[in-house]
Amino acid sequence: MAKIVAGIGSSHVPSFGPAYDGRKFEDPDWKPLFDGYVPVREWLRDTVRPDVAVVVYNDHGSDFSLDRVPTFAIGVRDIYEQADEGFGTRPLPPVKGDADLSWHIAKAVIYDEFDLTVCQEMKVDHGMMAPLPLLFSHDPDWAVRVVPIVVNVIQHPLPTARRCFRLGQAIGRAVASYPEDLKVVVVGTGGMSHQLHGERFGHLSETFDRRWLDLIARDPEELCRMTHEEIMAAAGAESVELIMWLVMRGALAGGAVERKHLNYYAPMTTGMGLISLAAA
Amino acid sequence: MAKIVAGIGSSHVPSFGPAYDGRKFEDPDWKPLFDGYVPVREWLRDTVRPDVAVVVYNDHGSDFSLDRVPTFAIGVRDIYEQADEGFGTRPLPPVKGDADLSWHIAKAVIYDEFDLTVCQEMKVDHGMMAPLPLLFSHDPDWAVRVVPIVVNVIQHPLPTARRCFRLGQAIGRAVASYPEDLKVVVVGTGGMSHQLHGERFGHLSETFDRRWLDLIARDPEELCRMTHEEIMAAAGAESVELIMWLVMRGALAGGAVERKHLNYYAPMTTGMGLISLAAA
Amino acid sequence: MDEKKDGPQAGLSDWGIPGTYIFDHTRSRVGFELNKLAYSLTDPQNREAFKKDEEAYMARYGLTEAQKDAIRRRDWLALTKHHGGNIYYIYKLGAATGSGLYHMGAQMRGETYEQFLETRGAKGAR
Amino acid sequence: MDEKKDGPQAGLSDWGIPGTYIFDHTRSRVGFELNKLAYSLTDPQNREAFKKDEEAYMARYGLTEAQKDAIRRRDWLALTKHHGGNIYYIYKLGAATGSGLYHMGAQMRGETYEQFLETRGAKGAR
Ligand SMILES: [Fe+3]
Ligand SMILES: [Fe+3]
Repeated sequence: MAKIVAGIGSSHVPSFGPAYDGRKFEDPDWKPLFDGYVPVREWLRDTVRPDVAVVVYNDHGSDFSLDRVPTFAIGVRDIYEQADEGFGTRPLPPVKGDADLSWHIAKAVIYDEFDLTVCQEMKVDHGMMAPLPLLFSHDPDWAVRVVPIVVNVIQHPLPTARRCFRLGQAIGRAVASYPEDLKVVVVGTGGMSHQLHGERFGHLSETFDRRWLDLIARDPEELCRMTHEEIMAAAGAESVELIMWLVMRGALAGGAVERKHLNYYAPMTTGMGLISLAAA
Repeated sequence: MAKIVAGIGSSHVPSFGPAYDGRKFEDPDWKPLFDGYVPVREWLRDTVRPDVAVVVYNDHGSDFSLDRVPTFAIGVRDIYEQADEGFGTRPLPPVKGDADLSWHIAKAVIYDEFDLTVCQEMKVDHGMMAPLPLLFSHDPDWAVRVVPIVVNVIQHPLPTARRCFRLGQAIGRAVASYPEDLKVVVVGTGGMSHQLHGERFGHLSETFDRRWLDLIARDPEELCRMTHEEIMAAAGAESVELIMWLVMRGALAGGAVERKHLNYYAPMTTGMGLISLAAA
Repeated sequence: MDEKKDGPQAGLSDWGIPGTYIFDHTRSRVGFELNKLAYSLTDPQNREAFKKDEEAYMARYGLTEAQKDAIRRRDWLALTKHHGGNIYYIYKLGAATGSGLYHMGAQMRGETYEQFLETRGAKGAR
Repeated sequence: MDEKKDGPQAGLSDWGIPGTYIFDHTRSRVGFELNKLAYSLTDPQNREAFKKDEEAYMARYGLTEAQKDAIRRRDWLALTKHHGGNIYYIYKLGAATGSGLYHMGAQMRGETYEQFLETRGAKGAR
C-alpha cells in the first residue's frame, strides 16, 4: 500500500530559479536560503527516499488563464513540461508524472466529494519549479515522480483554509488506498509573507511567518480558522497562498508528526520559509 | 431577498432543436413531447414569473474539451453565445446571463466548500438550449436571465448523486442570501434513460424513468443513494446525467414541494421526461 | 454479441454492463488525441479542412494507425469500444462525414438503419 | 498615500487593507481583456509581436482607452489599482517591456528603485 511518509512546506519564490541556475549557493545574500535546503534534501534522499511527491502549488497566470479558474485541479499526466512565464524556460528536465496514481487520487477524492478539475494537459510554473530542484535531485533525471495539485489562490473567492486542510485529508485517504507500495511525500508550496502590488508592495511580517511555521506543525486547526482577510492583512495580499501548506498538513493529519527541519530568511520581498515534517 | 420558487426537471435531447426550430408541434410523432411543455411554460410565465433560471446542464464536447474537465463549473457572464456542435447554431437569441448573481453564488458556494471552476468564457450547447425555448419565451428576447451550472457527466469519475444534491442545497443557501428581490427557478436537465454507444445503443427503460419521476419529487434521498453503476446498468450509460436533476432537487430541499406537472414520452432512443415542482 | 471474444481491449476497463464501454480514465487516456481531433470539428473551418483532406487532417493529431483506420472505415463501434472515443466527441466526426446519430447507432448494434428504426416506437421523432 | 482621494474606482471592491487591491471578481471582470493580453505574452512569438508594435498588439484586445494609456505609461500601480490587472499577469507585461518586478514595485510604492532597495535587508537576493 502507498503511504505518506513526510510533508514539506516551502516558499516558491521565482528568484530561486535564476539564483539556483546561476549556482549562487555561496553568494552571501543567497547562502542562508540554499543552506537551509541542504539538510532537507539529504534527509529526503537518504532517509525518507520517496517514490512520489504530491506537489501542491498554484499557477501564476502561466498556463491557466482567467477564462476558467478551477478552485482545485489535478494533473494526470506522465510528463509535465515547464510553462513559459515570459522569459523562456529553465535548464531542467521535464517533470516526471505518475498518471496511474494521479487518476487514482482524482477518482478517490472526487468520490469523497471534492470537486477537482482533471487536467490531461498541463504545464507547470515556478509555483512547482522554484522549490523542486532544491528538494530533489534531477541529474540526469528527477529522483521522484510528481502528482501536481493546483489551487486557485489568485482570483477571489479562494477555497477556505479549512477546505484546503480537508482536501489534504482526502488526498491522505486516497494515497492510503493505492495498492502499490509507494512512499509519498507531500509538498505544500507558496508564501510566506509578501505583497507584490499596490502602495503596500514589499510588505513582510516575520512575526506572522514565525507563528505560521510554529502552528503548521503543532496546531494546524488554529490556521484553519484563519480567514483570507486576516492572512492578507497581517502578511500581505499574496501571502494568502500559504493556505496551500494546509493541504500538505491535512494529508499528514492522520498520525502524529515530528518537525525535522526549519529555515527562515526574508532578504527582499518574500518571507522564505522551509519546514519538514516526518509522519510518525 | 432572492427566493427559489420552483424546480424543473427536463430532458435535453438534441433532436428537440430541429423539431422546435422546424415547428413540428403538431407532427404526430412530436406532439406528445411539445404538448407536455405547454402547461409548464404557461405556469412559469403566468404564475411563477421567475426573473432568473439557474440551469444545471452538461457540455457535450462542444465548448469544454477533455484537456481540463471541471467536476462543477459556473458561468459568470452577462451573455452566453451558443456553441457550434458540428452543425452551426440555432436561430435563437444569445442567452442572457446575470453576472452579479453568478458571482454571488460562486462566492457563497466556494466558501461553503464546493470547489467550482469559475468561467468568464463559456458557450452553451444543447444541454441548455434543447429545453430552454420549451420552457421560456425568447421572442424578441429571453424572458429570464440564466445562471449556468455545468456538471461533468461525461468523463468518469463523475460527482456522486449525493454530491450533486448537496451542491443544490448550497446553491439554495446562496440564492437565499442574495439581497436583491428575485424569483429564481432551478432547472435540472439531462436524461432520462438512454445509451448512445456500444452494442447496447438505444437501450431504454420506462420502468426506471417512471420510478425516477416519482422519487425526484417524493424521496430524493433514495436517488442520492444510487451509484453511477446502478443508474447506467438500469437505464443506459448516458442516462447517468440524470444526477443533474438532483442539483435542482437539492436547491428546493429546504421546504416542502408540490409536483405540478409531469410528462413522459420515449419515441426513439431517449426517455423524454418533464416534471415541475413548486416550492411550498 | 460475444463479450468474451471481443470485449474491451487490454488496459480498458470493463464495468460489467454488456455492450457498454464506460468513458472513464482508461478510455480518456487512450482516446485523448482522437477526441481532440473530433472536438476540433466544432470549428466550421476545421470541418472544411477535414472534409477536403481527411488524411492530412488526421496527420495533424497523434492518432494511432488503428484509430486512423477506424475513422477511414467509419467504424463507430471500434472507435468507442477499442479506441477511447467518447460518443459525444465522436458524434462530431459522424456529423462531418455525413453519418447521423441513428445511422451510427444502427451500425454499433450490428443492424441496418431500417432494422434499427423498426425497434423504435415513433420513428418520426428523430 | 491618500486612500480617500485616490482609492479604488467605483465598482471595485475595497477590502479595507491600505495600499492593497485584492484581485476579486470586481477586478477580474474589469481587467479580463487586460489580463488576457498579458497572458498572451507567455508565447514568445506574441512577445515579439508586442515589442514590435505595441499599439497594433493592444488593438487586438478589447482594452479601454484608459487601460491602453496605463500600459503606454508603464503605470503598474494604475493597472492593478484601477484597471483590474492581476499582478501575476501584469508582471508578463513588465517582462516584455523590460521592467523587473522590483522596478515595478518601487514605482507602485512611489519610490525610486534605489530608495526601494534601501528598505530591503539583503538586496543581493533578487
Ligand atoms: Fe506564488
Ligand atoms: Fe446530455
